[in-house]
Amino acid sequence: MAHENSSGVLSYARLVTVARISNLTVRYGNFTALDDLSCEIPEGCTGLLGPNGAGKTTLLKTILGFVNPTSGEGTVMDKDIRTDGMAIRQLIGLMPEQDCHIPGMTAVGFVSYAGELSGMPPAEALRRAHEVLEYCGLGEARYRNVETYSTGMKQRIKLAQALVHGPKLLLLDEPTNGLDPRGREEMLDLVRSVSHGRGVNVIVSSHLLPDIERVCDRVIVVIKGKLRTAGTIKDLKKLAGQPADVELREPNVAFANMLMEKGLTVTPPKGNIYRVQSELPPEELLRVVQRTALESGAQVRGFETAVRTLEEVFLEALTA
Amino acid sequence: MSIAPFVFTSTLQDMLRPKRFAIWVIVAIAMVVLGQVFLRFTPTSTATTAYSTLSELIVFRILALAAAIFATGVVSQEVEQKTIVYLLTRPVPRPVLILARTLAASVTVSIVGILAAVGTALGTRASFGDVFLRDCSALILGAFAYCALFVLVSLLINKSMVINLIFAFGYEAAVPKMPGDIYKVSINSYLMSIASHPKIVPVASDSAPVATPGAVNTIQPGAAWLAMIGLVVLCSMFNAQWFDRNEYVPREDGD
Amino acid sequence: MSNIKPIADLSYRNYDGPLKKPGSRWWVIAKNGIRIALKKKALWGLMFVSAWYYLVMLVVLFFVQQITSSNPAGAQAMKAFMERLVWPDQFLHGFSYAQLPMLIIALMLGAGSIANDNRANAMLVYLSKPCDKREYLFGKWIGIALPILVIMVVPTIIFYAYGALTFREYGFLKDAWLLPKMLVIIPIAAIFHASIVVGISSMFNQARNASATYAGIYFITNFFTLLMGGIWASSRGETPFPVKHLFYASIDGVLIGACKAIIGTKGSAPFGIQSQGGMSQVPAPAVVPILGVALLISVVFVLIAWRKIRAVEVIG
Amino acid sequence: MIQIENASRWFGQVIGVNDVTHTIEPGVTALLGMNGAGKSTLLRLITGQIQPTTGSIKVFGNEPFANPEVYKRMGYCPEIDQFYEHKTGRQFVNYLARLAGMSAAEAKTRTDEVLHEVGMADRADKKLAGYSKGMRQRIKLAQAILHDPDIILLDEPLNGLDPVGRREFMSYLHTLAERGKTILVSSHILFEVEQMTKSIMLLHRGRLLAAGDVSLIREYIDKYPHRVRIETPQPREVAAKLIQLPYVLKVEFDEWRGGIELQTRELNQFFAFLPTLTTEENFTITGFSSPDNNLESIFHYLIE
Repeated sequence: MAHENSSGVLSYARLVTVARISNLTVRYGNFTALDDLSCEIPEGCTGLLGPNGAGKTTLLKTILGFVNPTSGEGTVMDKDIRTDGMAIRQLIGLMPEQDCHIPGMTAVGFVSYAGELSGMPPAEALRRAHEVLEYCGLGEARYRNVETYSTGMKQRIKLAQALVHGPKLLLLDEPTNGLDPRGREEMLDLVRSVSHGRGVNVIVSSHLLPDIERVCDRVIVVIKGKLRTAGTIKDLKKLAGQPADVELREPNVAFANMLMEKGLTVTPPKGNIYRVQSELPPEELLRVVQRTALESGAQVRGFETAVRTLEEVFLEALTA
Repeated sequence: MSIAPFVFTSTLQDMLRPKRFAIWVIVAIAMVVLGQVFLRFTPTSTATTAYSTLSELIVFRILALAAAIFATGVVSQEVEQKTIVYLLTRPVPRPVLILARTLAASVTVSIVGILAAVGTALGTRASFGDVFLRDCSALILGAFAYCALFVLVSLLINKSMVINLIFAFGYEAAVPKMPGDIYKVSINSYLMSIASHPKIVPVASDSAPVATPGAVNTIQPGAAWLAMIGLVVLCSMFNAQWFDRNEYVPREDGD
Repeated sequence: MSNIKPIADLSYRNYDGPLKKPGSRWWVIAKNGIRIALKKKALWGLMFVSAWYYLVMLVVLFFVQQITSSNPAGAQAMKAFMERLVWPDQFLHGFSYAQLPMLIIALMLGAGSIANDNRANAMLVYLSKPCDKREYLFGKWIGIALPILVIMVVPTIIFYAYGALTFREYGFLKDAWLLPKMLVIIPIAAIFHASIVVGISSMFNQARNASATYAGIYFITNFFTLLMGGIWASSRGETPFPVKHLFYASIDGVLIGACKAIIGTKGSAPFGIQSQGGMSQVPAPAVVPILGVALLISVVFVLIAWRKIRAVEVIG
Repeated sequence: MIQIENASRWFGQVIGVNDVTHTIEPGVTALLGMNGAGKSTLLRLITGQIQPTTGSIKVFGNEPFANPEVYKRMGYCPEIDQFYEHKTGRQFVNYLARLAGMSAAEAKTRTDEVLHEVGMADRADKKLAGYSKGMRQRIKLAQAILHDPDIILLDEPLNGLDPVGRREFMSYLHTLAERGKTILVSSHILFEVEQMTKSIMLLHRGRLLAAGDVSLIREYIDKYPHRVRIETPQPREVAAKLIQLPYVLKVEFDEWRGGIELQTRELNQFFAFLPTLTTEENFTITGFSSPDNNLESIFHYLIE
């Protein structure tokens, strides 16, 4: 990953694994939050999935160096989570789930204050605060008191304060919570642009699986304090046999029957979408499908290689 | 209104829950200690005068303080922690809601006041006789009057706690001591008339500018009763009407 | 030299600029606390109110001097007045009468310091940065203690300068250590207020509740002090031993007691008024115990704040 | 069930809801809109927490403001996340059950029932202060359905629920709708709204921009150009062919993913034509889809 350092010389960071956690167990009293969990988080954008209470929050806390593990160990960017919390937090930006701001401050004041808390000199902090607020799309509103902000703006300012000190790892906890569709799209674009090609690694924890799908390359699924699944989204979504989904204008029984007569496997439709399985390459299959449609008086409105949704992947991991 | 008793008892339970109420028990115990100390160091005073002094100086202040605190629990605290939504969207008529809750606050404050009075009486070894009983009736009446008034303030003003505290500590402490007939516009004067404490050893003081000798309280106890009951009734009627007609929605940002 | 492009890339870039080492963050926090405090206009008003005794004394002394110097017959009266005036006691009064305004200033500066952070989840911002609990608490504390210190020290020094320049022949400099002594007690008062208010603030998530609690403690203990003073005065100072000590068992009392003990006076009536044994003349307590009590209370409240701020519970 | 007639509400000079007229019938209706579009204000008007400045709102023919008769038959799940934190979930629900006028015994059985229905029966005896966001949502839902109301208003009920919880919630919503309840749900998550209902109300800057069945609205906005994506290894050839069609307005090449994206005014005619490309002219096409064909794009068309 190439990025320019302050002297303008290109340098190549050899960071391949952002965080490595091995056999980590965290207990609070009788409650085991993480149970002998091992995982490796490579660079790029990783989605962290799991039902409520699965230990996602504890994992984030662990990465921040807040938790004293009962056993096991972990490193974040080659720093030990048990002893090097401060150094780790210097490299991490956290965007928490809850609203958080410092009362009585403007957005610029707040973000530059956050920068100063991370050790930036005041002048640099202020300059950088303006820059980061620009990225986060807070235009003139940056001179307003944060307390008067709407939900969407509060989300942006949370991201801005997490980015101000130029973290190498960004932890985003439910970044799109409470955002309206446009706000969500902008937030996801922003996260994606920051995490791809800018040397910032991102871990996103979210219940909204389509969001994860949009920004992340990989996911890890934590259930009951254990790692259940990990891998790239592309691989996880693949379906055996690569069937195709055919969308018709309206459901048509004859169409399905005729396809089956031609020796194709058709699963019962969901609404007006038929899943068709065959040995043919996609373009050939399409020809067959379209001919059949013409014969049966159906109109094909969509034809795509079928995949599982991330939700199906997740639910499967949950019941496995 | 069959729901009113439940609103009353549940609010009362909430206000009297041990964690919240412990502090007032501690205050009452402190009054026992204070009574002992006072008695030991003012050999000239009798049990009754000692009790009266402490009651007038401290117990009635505690009453006003408790009223300021518990009265905010009736409405404004609910608005602030936004839980008012749950109360307002139940099939409970709003006048019933506020009157039953105010009643619960008044009862709680009465209990706090009487507890402090009992502590004082125990500490000063005063008898639980006439003076004490008169005090109790004044405390109960005072609790109702303060609560009704403070609830009214909290309905009208957003951050009412400060105003109520200033009223309880500043106004109620200063006005009864003012010359002329001004003292008649403070609740404390009427309560003192009902309590009719025996003459009290004046506490000499040269560092508290407000501690002037004070006017002679000429309010008749009967008139005081009428005035206080009138105040409670008027305030409550107003509260019920006002609360029924106005919106109590927590401000939310973003929408 | 090389990679200057006609159009700059203004999309996200990393920050690679200088970073300060941990250990200096407390000052950032303190500075911010002070900055927010200075925005409150009421604070400036309170600064004058807190110095009211010194201001009134300055005016009184100035006019007494003007009138008597232009009218030789008044010189005798002036002499009598000056003889009645105990100089160290003027500082004691200045200090004592500043306590109530100081309480309000402490509340304005400090009641919300941690409580507001609790309410707004700001702890998340602080503790997810390379900034630990120690620096957070110390920064908040300094941000309250320092302004209080300045607000109390400035009028004291002005009054001292006026006195030292004008009233040397009336024995103003009799105690050469008076100013250093005041400069010892004022920081103690600042520490005391700042510690208590930080501790109380950490227990709440609304500044108002913290204010009410501290004000409640202040006034209730002050009633107690008033009562003890009344007992002491009405018995003409002959009450048994504990009363004159219990007199100091309040927020004001501890500080006034400490001030009396350090500058070595038992006090007198204000403005040089003649008085025989009022409440203002309760004898001073011993230095070590009263300072011990003041510091112990400060430490207890700081410890409360320390326990209330929890990094682990910050998320989730 | 709910009749809104020319209702407007403003706060000082800020307008929350502007001249909304609509009747909400039994079944699930989704309330959509950007942040600040007035959704919560509308829900508060219907729940009678606030009064309309002008116009009127009738619930079962009654004005809802401070009207116990209305609350007897209405359940409301507010957006706020505040509770009596020192109470347990069970105590909280039980308290509200009593306030709804149930006797102690009745409240107890009903509390157990709803806690079971929202899947909180095993965790209800912990203090609310320790609840996660998902548990809080479940408790809020429990209190909304407690007294078996005929109208249920839900403000962002899915916020903070995990995917499993969302699924359960949506299927539960369907059973409620089947029992003839009137349900109004506000939500931002459009793909979930799609799974919940076909009937929407879209608010924009306080105005009611669209209301009714999604498919009707979609037909209505058919005059807008539709996008179609075509996956093909011969993008330029396919494009050259398609650009000749009179109803194709624009063709773009997708450099990043390959393939082409075009806009057409006549979706029907376009898809009727498309098979000729593969069956008669022998172009290689591996897939095609209309990315607009969802609620999200309708939403965007309408508010932009």
